[in-house]
Amino acid sequence: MIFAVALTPAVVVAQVDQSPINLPSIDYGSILPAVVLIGGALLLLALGGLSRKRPAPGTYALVTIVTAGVALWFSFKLWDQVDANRARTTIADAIVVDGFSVFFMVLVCATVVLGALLADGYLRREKLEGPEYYVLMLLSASGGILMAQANDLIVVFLGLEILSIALYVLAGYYRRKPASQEAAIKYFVLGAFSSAFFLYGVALVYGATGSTNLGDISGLLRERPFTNGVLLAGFAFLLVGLGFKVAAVPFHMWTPDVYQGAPTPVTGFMAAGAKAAGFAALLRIFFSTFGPERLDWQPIVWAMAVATLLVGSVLAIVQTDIKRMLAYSSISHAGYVLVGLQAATDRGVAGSLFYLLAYTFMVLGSFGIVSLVGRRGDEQHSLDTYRGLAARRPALALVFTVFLLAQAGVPLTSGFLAKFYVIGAAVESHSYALAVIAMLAAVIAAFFYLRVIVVMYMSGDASAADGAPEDPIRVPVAAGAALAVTLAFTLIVGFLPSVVVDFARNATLLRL
Amino acid sequence: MVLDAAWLIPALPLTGFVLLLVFGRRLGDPWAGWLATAMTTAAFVVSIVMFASLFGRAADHRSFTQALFTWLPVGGLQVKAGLLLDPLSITMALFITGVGALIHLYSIGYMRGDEGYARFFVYLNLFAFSMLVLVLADNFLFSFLGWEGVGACSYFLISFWFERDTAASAGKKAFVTNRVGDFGFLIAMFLMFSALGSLQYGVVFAGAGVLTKTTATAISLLLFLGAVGKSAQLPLYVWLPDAMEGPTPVSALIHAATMVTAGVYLMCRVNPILQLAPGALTVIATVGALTALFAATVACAQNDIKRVLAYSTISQLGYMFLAVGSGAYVAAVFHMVTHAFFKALLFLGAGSVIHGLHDEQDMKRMGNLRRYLPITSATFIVGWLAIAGIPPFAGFWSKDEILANAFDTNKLLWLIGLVTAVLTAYYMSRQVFMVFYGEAREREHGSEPHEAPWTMTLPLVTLAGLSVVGGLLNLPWRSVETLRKWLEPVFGSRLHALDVPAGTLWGLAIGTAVLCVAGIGIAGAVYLRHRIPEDRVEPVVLRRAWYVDRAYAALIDGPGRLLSTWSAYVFDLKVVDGAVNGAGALVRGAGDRLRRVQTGYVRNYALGVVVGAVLVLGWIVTRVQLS
Amino acid sequence: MSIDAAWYLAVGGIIFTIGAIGVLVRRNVLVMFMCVELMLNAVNLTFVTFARQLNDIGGQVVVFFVLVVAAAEVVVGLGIIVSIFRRRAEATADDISMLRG
Amino acid sequence: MSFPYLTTLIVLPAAGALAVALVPRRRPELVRVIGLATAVAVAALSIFLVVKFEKSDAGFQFVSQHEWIRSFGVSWKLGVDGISLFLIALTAVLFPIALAGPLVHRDVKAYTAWLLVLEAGCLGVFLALDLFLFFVFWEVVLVPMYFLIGGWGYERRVYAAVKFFIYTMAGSALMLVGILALAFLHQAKTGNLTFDLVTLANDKFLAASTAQWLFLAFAASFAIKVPLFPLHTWLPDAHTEAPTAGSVILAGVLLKLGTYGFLRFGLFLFPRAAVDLAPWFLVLAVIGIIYGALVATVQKDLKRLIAYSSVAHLGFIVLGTFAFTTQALTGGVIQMVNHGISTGALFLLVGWVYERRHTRQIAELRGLAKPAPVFAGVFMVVMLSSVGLPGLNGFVGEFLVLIGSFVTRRWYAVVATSGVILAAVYLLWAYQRVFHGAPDAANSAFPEMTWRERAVMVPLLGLIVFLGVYPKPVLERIQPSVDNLIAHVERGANTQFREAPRAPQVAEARTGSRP
Repeated sequence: MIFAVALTPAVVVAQVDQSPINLPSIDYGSILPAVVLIGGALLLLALGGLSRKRPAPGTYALVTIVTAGVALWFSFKLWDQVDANRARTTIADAIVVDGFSVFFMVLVCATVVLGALLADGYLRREKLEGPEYYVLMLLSASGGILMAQANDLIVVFLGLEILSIALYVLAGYYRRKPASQEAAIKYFVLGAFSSAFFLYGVALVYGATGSTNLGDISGLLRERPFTNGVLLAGFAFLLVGLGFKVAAVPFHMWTPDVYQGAPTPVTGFMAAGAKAAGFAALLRIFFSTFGPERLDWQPIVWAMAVATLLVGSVLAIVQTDIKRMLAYSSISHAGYVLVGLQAATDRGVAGSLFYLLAYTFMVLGSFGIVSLVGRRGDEQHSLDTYRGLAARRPALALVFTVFLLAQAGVPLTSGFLAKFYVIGAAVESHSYALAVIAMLAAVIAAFFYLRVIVVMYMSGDASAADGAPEDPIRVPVAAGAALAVTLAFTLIVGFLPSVVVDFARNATLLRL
Repeated sequence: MVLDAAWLIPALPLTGFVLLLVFGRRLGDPWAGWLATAMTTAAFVVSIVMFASLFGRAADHRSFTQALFTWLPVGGLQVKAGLLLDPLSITMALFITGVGALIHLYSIGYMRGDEGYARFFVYLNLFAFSMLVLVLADNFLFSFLGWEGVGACSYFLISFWFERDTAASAGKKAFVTNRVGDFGFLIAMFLMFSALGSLQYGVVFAGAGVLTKTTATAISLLLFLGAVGKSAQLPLYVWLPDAMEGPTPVSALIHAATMVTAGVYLMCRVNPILQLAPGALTVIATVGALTALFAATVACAQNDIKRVLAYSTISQLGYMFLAVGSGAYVAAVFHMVTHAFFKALLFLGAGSVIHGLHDEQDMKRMGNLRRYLPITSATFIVGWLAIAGIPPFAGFWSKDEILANAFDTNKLLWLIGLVTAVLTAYYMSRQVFMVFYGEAREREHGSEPHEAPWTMTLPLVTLAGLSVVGGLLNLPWRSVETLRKWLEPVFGSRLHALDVPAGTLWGLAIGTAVLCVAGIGIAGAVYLRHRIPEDRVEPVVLRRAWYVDRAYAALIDGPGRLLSTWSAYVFDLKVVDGAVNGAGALVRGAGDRLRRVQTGYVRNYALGVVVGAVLVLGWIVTRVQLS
Repeated sequence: MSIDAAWYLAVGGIIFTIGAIGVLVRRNVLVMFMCVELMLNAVNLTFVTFARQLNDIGGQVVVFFVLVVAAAEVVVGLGIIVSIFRRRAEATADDISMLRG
Repeated sequence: MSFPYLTTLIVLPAAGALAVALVPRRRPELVRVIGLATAVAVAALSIFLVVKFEKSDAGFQFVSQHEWIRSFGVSWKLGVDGISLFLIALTAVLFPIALAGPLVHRDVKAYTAWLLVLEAGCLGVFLALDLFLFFVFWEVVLVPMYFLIGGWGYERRVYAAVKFFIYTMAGSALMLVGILALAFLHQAKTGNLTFDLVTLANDKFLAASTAQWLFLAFAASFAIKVPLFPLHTWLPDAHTEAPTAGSVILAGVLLKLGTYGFLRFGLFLFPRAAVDLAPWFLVLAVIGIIYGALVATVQKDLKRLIAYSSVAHLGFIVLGTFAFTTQALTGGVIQMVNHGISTGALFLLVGWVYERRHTRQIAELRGLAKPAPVFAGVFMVVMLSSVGLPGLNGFVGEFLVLIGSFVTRRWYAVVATSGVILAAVYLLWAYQRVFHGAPDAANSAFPEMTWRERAVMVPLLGLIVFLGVYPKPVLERIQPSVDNLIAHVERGANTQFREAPRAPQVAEARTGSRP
């Protein structure tokens, strides 16, 4: 069991020169969500492997959703605990249970639910049924949660790998499609490459501080912040590793290819879940742990944020493949989250969290629609496919429009508040230049979101390029539900955000 | 009390306007005309009543203001729609409504059968209303309302036959040129407000004392600019000759009798301010004199029966400004009134000629018409003698008074005035001889010229009568200077008091009259006896009106259009908008360039990662050294 | 004789760099993958060295995890690579570049 | 608490839009009815507000405030004062006209819905008293207008729509940063985070330079909306390509958002900065007046011509705004209303010309007054009001602005006045080319104004005349708030603006004996 493994190093670290070895009490309650997800994964494997006749269609998806639902429920339980009696670390300080980690549990679990809903119809349409997809999704989700909960760089590393390895496979899940394979191989090679950097970073930090435990490290730094070359180099490599996961420029180059090549629901899951997990680790390590050293890393993050914002939006403008375009746009979104981090204030981090939450729903919705419009073969992703969509499928076009406008940051959508939040944080911490650049990036970004809308609504000839009538766009119930949820979230939070805003704020404040 | 009904004077034509606007088409020809005429006549009657009751008062109580409603109340600026009845304004109102009524009557016949019949009288009544507001208003802004109103009406009426491009452009030209003058009027009002805090005639004139000489001069000259536009003086006269594109009654009413005299009225009205600006007075006198001469010279070489009269109007208006400039306000008003009589008469006569000849306007194609148009020619000849300054006709007296004052204030300007007088006699005689005497010229349409209906001849006769006796208004004997006594309260001490021995005055008067007769003689020699070939005395430069129009086209119109075109199609599109689109193109270009980095090769992506790592490490190194 | 720990770190760094460069310059996917493994082992070396320096067992234990993870990666990675090369006979990493821009 | 009139004012059209969206596509007539009914109801409500408005009260009235996003210190706060009152009325009156005037045949449902959303947005901007709320509406307005231009516009509609959206969004991007900076700086000083306009309204707590930067951040966005001289190029494109209703609303309402922003936020929030930077905006305004007129003169397309005339007219408003005198500011406000009416009417008429002749090219039109005298007459009246003929509404605003700014900004006013001449030039010339002359075959068949069209024009003409002859009821409601604003600016910038001397209002005393 992975998490069982996960504990031991911490044990050792915690109890050097002490015999006899007495294992720490393992507080399963604190890691229940992850446990549940993995349990669900195993259950699915068993189901797939043991049941002789293949189960009714949608069973796997159902199991996944139930699992994720349960995990979600447990996460909220944990939230109540945290709310009641502060944050705490357990299992020999290897795991934290604080608002911050719970926030990401919720986020990841929600992603799984929606991901499953979207995947179900897709897999059937593409004749890819089978438990593996869901198993992998659940596992990588558990990895993500682990990253959010980790209080030890090694645990972070493990979580990272669990998350990634599953995703490598998912990216290549559409075996028949060369693009999918290419995505898998690229993601895999580069992923491994970057995690090597991350690991090297861990090593250097370990060397400099004598511990991989975030709590110890921050304690150490808090009493005497020191700029020792090794430590800083450690930062640098950690930043590279995590920057890769969150697709920050210049570690972003894999993103467009992989997002484009991978099966669309997978892309959605990657864009939402993986990014969130990456940021969970990034925020915790840099904001909480290396907080005292912020003067050393803030400028780097500043530069990364600017580069990410601009490169993301500018490159998106020239794309003609919608998936690729959304990939670039997700890069520039990462830029905004970085803006929050750069502020390095509670408001900043809260902003980042809120942004991630809002973004998750927008992006899942968007890719959900893309996967529907992609039709059989998941091929129809050129902008032309969307020509006159409004005429043929007004509802679908309208929903997509909402998601696009939300991503552009138009008010009365969650996207606007997210931008408002992070920009506010930047302004509050007097980094006006960054704020202005971010807003201008938003303007550039708006341009290509509008382009899609133009194609859907204003390039008249609905008949032209009308995706072959014998192959119309079908919206399965599950996917429809997913879209409804994401849409509702985007709009409701856009108008009455207080609940979610407070969620993000408390998550930040109830941080260890 | 009677005067409280003053508001009726403008209200009646306004009512007419509204009624015609709504029912005009249904009333149609001729009832629409009769309604309009009735309204103006009624206004005339009311004016008489007002005049009577004002006359009934003691000389220094002959002023009455009536506030109708508050128009623009903003902070210190409190503009009311109010009327001011005093000798000056009521005099104006009288001859405006009087002459106006006659011309309305005339139009009933003249416009018969025109498809725009009702529309014509709509405009006419609107004009009457605006003109009355102009003269009766008790503050500058309300006056300005009328001022612009008459401008608009003249625009409508000049381009009344809008299907003729010339008419359309003439209307536009009139409006725009007037706007140039209005610019002056507006700035003048701004100055007065920011200096005195009010636009009320009473308040402004009462407080005028505090104005510095410069301000007073500025205000005067700016107002004069307005007057120059409205009264067609140099250099803004250019619109008036073209304005002849309008129906002839319009030319008579607006471009001879009433509207064009608004400038003179304004100058008389603001005499308290002019008094503080002697420099301005000189300018006014000079401009007036020069205009008079200039227009007279041009009139000598025109062949269009109406254009001659148009230039003559300009010239006569010049006289009035000469008078104003010399401080002889009464003389100005006097000439304004008499001129209204005989010039309206001349225009209407010309109109009936044109009417009789089926819209023939070229005098070269006329001649010996007195055989066919007895009444018209008779009345026209009266008008001719009046304008030519032959005693005892009205023109003689008013012109003489102006010249006398000019002689007293500025000899040079007096000389110009004298020359103009002679020229006037000359070109008017030329016109009369060409049109009514000599031998009949060839006419393509054989039909005999016919005399006009009574609705047209009655006004002619009436006006002819007035042109004969008009002089009685202000005979140059202290005891009978009626008009002067009447207007005294308005001008008071600011009126220029002649101190020229009576003998000299007689000499001047007689001398002028003799010279005018001489002018007629020369004209006779050329156009009756043909002693001198006509084209010798009609040089092209005069026929082309000293090429002023062409100069305007070259100096203002051309460059202006060039500038506009440049800013619209070069600057705006290429530069301003170019920058905007350029920004977009820039981003797109950057995208295309960055795209090449995304080669699709794994190793390049890995390189990206490494480069990033190196950069970050580089930064780290600097930090380490720092610490 | 004793060698200063710094040397071990240096060696680790060098090997890591070699691995990284390998990924950058080699075309063969398998070789690239091996280079990644090389990097991971360089990291292991570093860990061990630090562990020695700090005289803390934790660093050494980490190595095991890394090895496990590496193993897992190998499995998955090879799986993917195989599934690709089942359809393409010979292929270098650069041939896998249909997605770009 | 009293009935939430203002909230209703915003909710009503939004609800209407929703209702329209629920009507089945194949019932366009029903859609039209609902849409028009809603718009008329809103108009009625706005009129009711004008009547109920307490004219002596310079402050905000009908204020309704509810907490919205606590942790941002954002609240749903609406209010009306003399400055916004008539802009609201204008908006509420123009929309039914825009709905009823031009006939749209394609996808009536979406069209109507978007228009109603647009109305809600515009009203929101004029009503909002919370910077956040204001910004929300400010941005929301873009979306429906974008769809209207892009969906129902003419040849280059997509280009125009995108240009409009991006250009204005670029401006508001800066404004958002400005808003946030202001709020947080205020928080740093006072400790409580709020976006409440009134609370933030004085830049005493800001360093002079900071205040100026913030002011510029706001101004950037307003200047684009107005539009001020170098930032105007989106306007002609948007105006020309937009459907008639779009143009009417663009000219009538949207441009006012910018000038209104200057008054309500620029001057109110940063009095000192506004005074310090006034010269720059005055220069731009005056350039705009002249430049707009010059460029308008040689336009070939009627709509483009009117668009550029708007640039000129809006210049007057900005001039008035930065002259800081009662007359100028009051004039500016009423000029906003008047320009909305006149230019709105002009676009409506041009739209009808296009419906008849399918061209807006001046060169292709000629002598229309012959076949359609009434049409020509109406056009003439509207044009003269736009030229600023006394007695019609256009004059009131222009005159007040000029006479007011002359007191404090003499030479700017003089130059601006020359713009009055140019206005006559381009409009009369255009009128002559379109309506005068002898019509050729294509134009002699030009249909006369229909009764529906007359019915639509009547209210506009009525307003044009009424506001020209008797603007008192409007002025006396605007002035208190304007005086209030000026006093506020004077306090903030601790200066004293020059005023024209108060003359004794006893004209009669001297001129006349009134028994």
